[in-house]
Amino acid sequence: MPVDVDAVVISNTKLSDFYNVVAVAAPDVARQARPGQFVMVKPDKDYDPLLRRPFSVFEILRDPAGRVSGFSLLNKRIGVTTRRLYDITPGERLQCLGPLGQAFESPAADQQAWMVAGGVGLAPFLTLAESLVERLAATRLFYGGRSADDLFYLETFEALGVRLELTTDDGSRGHPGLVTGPLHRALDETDKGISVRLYACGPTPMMQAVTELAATHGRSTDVSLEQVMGCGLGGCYSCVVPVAEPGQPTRFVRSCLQGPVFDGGRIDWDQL
Amino acid sequence: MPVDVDAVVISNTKLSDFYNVVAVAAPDVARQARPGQFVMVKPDKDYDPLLRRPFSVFEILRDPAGRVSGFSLLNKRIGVTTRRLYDITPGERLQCLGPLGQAFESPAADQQAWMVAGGVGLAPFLTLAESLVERLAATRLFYGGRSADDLFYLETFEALGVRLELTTDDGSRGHPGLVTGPLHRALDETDKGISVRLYACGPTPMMQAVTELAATHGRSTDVSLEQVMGCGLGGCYSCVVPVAEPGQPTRFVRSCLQGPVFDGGRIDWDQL
Amino acid sequence: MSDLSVTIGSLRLSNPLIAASGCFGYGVEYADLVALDTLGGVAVKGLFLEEREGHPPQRIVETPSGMLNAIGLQGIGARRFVSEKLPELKRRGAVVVVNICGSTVDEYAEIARILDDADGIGAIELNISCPNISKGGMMFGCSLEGTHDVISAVRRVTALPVMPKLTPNVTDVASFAVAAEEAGADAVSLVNTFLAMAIDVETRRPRLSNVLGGLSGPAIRPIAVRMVHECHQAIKIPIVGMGGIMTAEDVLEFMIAGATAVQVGTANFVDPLIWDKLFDGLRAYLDRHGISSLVDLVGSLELEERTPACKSSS
Amino acid sequence: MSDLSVTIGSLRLSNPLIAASGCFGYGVEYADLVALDTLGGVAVKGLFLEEREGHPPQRIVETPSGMLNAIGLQGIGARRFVSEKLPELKRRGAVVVVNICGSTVDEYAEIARILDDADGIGAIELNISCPNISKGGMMFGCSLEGTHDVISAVRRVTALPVMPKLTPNVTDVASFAVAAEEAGADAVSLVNTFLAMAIDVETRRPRLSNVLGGLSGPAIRPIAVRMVHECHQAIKIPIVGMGGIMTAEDVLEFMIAGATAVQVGTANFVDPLIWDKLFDGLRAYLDRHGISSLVDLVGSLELEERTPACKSSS
Ligand SMILES: Cc1cc2nc3c(=O)[nH]c(=O)nc-3n(C[C@H](O)[C@H](O)[C@H](O)COP(=O)(O)OP(=O)(O)OC[C@H]3O[C@@H](n4cnc5c(N)ncnc54)[C@H](O)[C@@H]3O)c2cc1C
Ligand SMILES: Cc1cc2nc3c(=O)[nH]c(=O)nc-3n(C[C@H](O)[C@H](O)[C@H](O)COP(=O)(O)OP(=O)(O)OC[C@H]3O[C@@H](n4cnc5c(N)ncnc54)[C@H](O)[C@@H]3O)c2cc1C
Ligand SMILES: Cc1cc2nc3c(=O)[nH]c(=O)nc-3n(C[C@H](O)[C@H](O)[C@H](O)COP(=O)(O)O)c2cc1C
Ligand SMILES: Cc1cc2nc3c(=O)[nH]c(=O)nc-3n(C[C@H](O)[C@H](O)[C@H](O)COP(=O)(O)O)c2cc1C
Ligand code: FES
Ligand code: FES
Repeated sequence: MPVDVDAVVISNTKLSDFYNVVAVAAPDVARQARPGQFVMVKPDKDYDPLLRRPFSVFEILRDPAGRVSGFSLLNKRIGVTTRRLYDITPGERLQCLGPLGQAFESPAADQQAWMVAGGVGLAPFLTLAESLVERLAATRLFYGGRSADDLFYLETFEALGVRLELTTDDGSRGHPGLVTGPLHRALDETDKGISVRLYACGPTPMMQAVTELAATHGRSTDVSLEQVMGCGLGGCYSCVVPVAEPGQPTRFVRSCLQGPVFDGGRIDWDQL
Repeated sequence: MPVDVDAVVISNTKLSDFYNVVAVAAPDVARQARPGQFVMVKPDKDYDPLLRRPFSVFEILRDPAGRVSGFSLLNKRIGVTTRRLYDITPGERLQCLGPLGQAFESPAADQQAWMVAGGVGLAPFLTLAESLVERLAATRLFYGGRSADDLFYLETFEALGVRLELTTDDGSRGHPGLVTGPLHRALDETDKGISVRLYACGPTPMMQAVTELAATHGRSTDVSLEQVMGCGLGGCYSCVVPVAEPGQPTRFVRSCLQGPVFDGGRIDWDQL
Repeated sequence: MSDLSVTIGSLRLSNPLIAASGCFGYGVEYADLVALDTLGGVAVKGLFLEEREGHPPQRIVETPSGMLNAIGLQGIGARRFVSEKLPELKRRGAVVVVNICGSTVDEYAEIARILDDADGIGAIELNISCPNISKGGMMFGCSLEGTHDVISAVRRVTALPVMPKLTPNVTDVASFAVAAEEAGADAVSLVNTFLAMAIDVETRRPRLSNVLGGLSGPAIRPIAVRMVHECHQAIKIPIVGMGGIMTAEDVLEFMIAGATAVQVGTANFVDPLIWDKLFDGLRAYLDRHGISSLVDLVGSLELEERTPACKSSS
Repeated sequence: MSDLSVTIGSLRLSNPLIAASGCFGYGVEYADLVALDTLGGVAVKGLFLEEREGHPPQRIVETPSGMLNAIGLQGIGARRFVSEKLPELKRRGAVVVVNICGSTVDEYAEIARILDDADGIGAIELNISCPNISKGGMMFGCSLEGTHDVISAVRRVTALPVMPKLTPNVTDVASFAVAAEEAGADAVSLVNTFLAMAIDVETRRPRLSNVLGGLSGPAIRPIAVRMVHECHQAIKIPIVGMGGIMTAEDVLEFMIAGATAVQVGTANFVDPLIWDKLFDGLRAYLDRHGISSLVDLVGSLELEERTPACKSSS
């Protein structure tokens, strides 16, 4: 059950001029969080800004004794709240409501798991990778950023045994171009007999491209969508996503309750 | 001419659970400030709270070489902005527009100067005391607070040669009761031939009482009024004070331009 | 212990705090987080007779101390609500206020009939003020005749307390409160959201897919309080006030202005656990002021005489 | 260099930024701090024919992202303005917009005659929308006939550009814009403040001595933008938009919605040196978007088709 905690900020680690990681002491949220779930956060109690904002649970933190002590967010500065989170200092408090939403479904025992991340879309994949590795699934991360400076936590994923395929827009690291490049190649090269489950998170056009590319190879993709969310609890109907079940008309489905993870093949991308 | 500076907070000295002193690096404001003038401040750039708040210039700060380096505010925590100022940390910024308003008029060469302060009404009197002492005027401070813990900067005033008369509501320091008690006695005891100029700042009923008491002794009082102020520059007409010049009807006069210091005998206290 | 209970028509509420329609789903979404039976009531999301998909995203945008919404009354329709959601709400002990919306007077009446037949409904709130749909909604709430017609049609078909929800997008809201009272309403609720818009200056496009949306949140509170005050001077039936309530002090402001109960909408998004804080704040206030019953505060504003500047409608 | 100039009737402004009436004194108060000739214009505090003392304090109260004011149009009257303030404004090169208010149609006309005789006035803004006075002001602005009568009476006596200032406290602001256009106005300005109130719950008294006041500031911006958009669809004469402008982006939002110029009120209290920041922001936007003339943005909102939900007045 989600809880709401006024969590103390433990650390703020700047990764670049736009990205940082905020760690908070919120064991009651962290203990329940499963990969793909999110929290609704609010840094200040005042009315500017007014509403909370959704963030993926990035890392589960543990104390030296191994007990869950909190979690962290991977934050990308794009507006008011994310700027505030970029500048937040240890000791300040962050109101955190969660965990919320549907988690990623785990791959079947014999399935490979391929994660496809664009930019801050990396956020839900660290906890997913950990859970996959626990289950001994063969995992790969296709991860694209603007430049070499925009790719983070590579060692962490490598240490987990995740095979990395990196791309950058400017070619400063990994393959130049979009993340769909190496993904395309990998899909082509992978024997149809090997079962693969794809997970994608990033800009909407990228998730659509991944879904469609995977579909042409007969593979399905779980996407984690970033809709604007007013409440995170199913109360406001702001976060809807157009979902079309086979043979049915498109329905607006609340992403905070039935998502943020959806079968990409069911999303009516043109209406998103 | 008033200036608007985004001043760095140099220090925040807590005096009690309600009072503190905030020092800011704003030499351009401080250099121009005369006793009784105020600044309009805003700690945060956001809209909550939206408007600036008026504060007296408490101390003029100087660097080791004796150059004016900034000023301080004596802050009493009563609402949103004053709470924020109570908690402000060095390095943060405080938007300061000033100096604004009319300063206290100096006493004549042979006049004694008596300052009457209630609570945070002490704020305009430290700079006034300094200027009076420079002019070698005989000065007294009648200063009332709730309790001994609520009386501040006594040594500073004493070091300036100001004669103190303290009162507390609970009798824990100085005379028990209101500041008008010792003031009454002093007025009674002072030879009519000695010219005295009174200055009062504090709660409105106290300023009214001081004005009326002084008037019965044939003495006039300059009061520094604390009207709610929207702009501090004469733009909004929010800060008006009912002033009645002899033989004329009461007029609403802008306190930010023609005050905050007024001749107490001209104030229509019932309409305030 | 201080008494927080209030009465709206024949409906007794244990306290005046109602979750506002459209801001609390069908209530069931919150059942794990909030003990629904502790609330004064739960106003569920606006229902048409049939299912509706609502507007495409983007459906909300934050504005200074407020938010715009243009949800477009997505919902499961009155019948499915009665069969799928109402039983759980009943089981949880919620006092259910069903907010309904129609494109025609007959549709309002038809829904009211369905609700009247159902079991476990506390009151019907007539949404004649939704700014986010092109037919119905505010169309009725912006005309005195429309207001009267909808209310009397519903009044005829149900014995449940009927509470029209007034729009603030009119010149003289009190005249609509009077029309509601005359048409047989048991109470009025106000305000719905203010018609508003926001533009993305980089793309020069509206931020909401629907272009226009409704402004809610603390930004509108001073206008909403004024409207409650005006209605309180004009009618005898109870008023359910809302618009930007975030704290117990805000609840008290509405009650002192004349509201018998209040609804809490946007605040619930900011803090879904707000309810206990509001209860505590109300009790602390009553204790501090030595007041034993909260209802004693209703309309207790102390006024010197004054004539309002503009009450004439266009 | 990008061109910021705009035209309101026969009045050419070097840029669209006008200090809003009541938020900039008579302009002269700011002359040392702001180079008045750099502003598009200075709308001075609302003037009646005679001097007025206004309401007793407390006259303002802060609310979420906004403020209420009930100044009550304290002022020196039209004649003293012309003799005591206008000469300095002229000397400083200000484009002067004189905001006037009357208790009767004749009073408006009488003031307009005085201003027409004076030298150095750029335009007359008719305040038919002040919520803070019991006679005049919003009384006219809440009635289509009143609006029409005031404007045509003033139109008859002056050749100066005439710009009625519309109240947002009506059901259908566009119908008032149409009435203004038909009555011969050269432009309309909107919005004035929203009628509102705030209560001190500890004392149970209104926070303003006048009970009711007008809400301004960023809180109202989304409603004001919507109203400008509606008026832009209804009339051909230029619109001067306002309500909560705090940043260059806000200026652009109003212009894209349909305003040819804007006024800045409450923001001026928060930051009296706001003007240069707004100019810089506007220029940066034009450069970034490769637009050479700011006027090209007026009404440039890109819309898919949509029917507004409620335009019928009561
Ligand atoms: C389930 C979920 C998980 C998320 N996880 C993360 C995460 O781990 N790390 C992270 O940095 N971000 C994450 N996001 C996105 C994050 O919520 C937004 O970046 C944040 O809400 C922006 O808030 P702000 O106050 O900084 O921006 P605002 O000031 O509110 O907006 C700035 C600009 O960005 C636009 N904008 C705001 N939110 C979105 C959005 N969701 N999609 C597209 N445009 C938007 C606004 O329209 C505006 O133009 C997640 C979103 C969802 C729904
Ligand atoms: C010229 C001048 C000089 C001042 N100098 C100082 C100073 O040196 N130190 C200092 O601590 N304060 C000073 N004040 C008072 C100070 O401006 C207020 O305490 C401050 O504005 C309160 O802001 P806030 O946001 O904390 O309170 P808010 O949250 O705005 O208000 C809290 C409560 O206090 C009430 N309130 C707010 N301002 C006033 C006021 N001016 N008078 C009466 N009630 C009020 C409000 O109505 C509300 O009920 C001065 C005021 C003036 C006009
Ligand atoms: C997202 C959202 C959806 C809403 N949906 C409805 C609705 O379906 N029916 C209705 O009568 N009011 C609806 N409202 C209006 C609220 O019930 C309430 O009147 C308004 O938001 C003002 O209260 P607040 O400021 O506390 O939110 C909605 C408001 C919001 C923010
Ligand atoms: C303190 C104050 C006084 C005002 N006085 C007047 C006035 O005299 N005449 C007028 O037409 N509008 C007056 N207004 C309204 C403003 O000109 C403007 O229409 C309104 O404040 C909205 O703009 P803003 O949000 O930028 O302040 C006043 C507003 C304020 C805040
Ligand atoms: S965010 Fe409110 S319903 Fe999903
Ligand atoms: S504070 Fe605005 S006129 Fe004095």
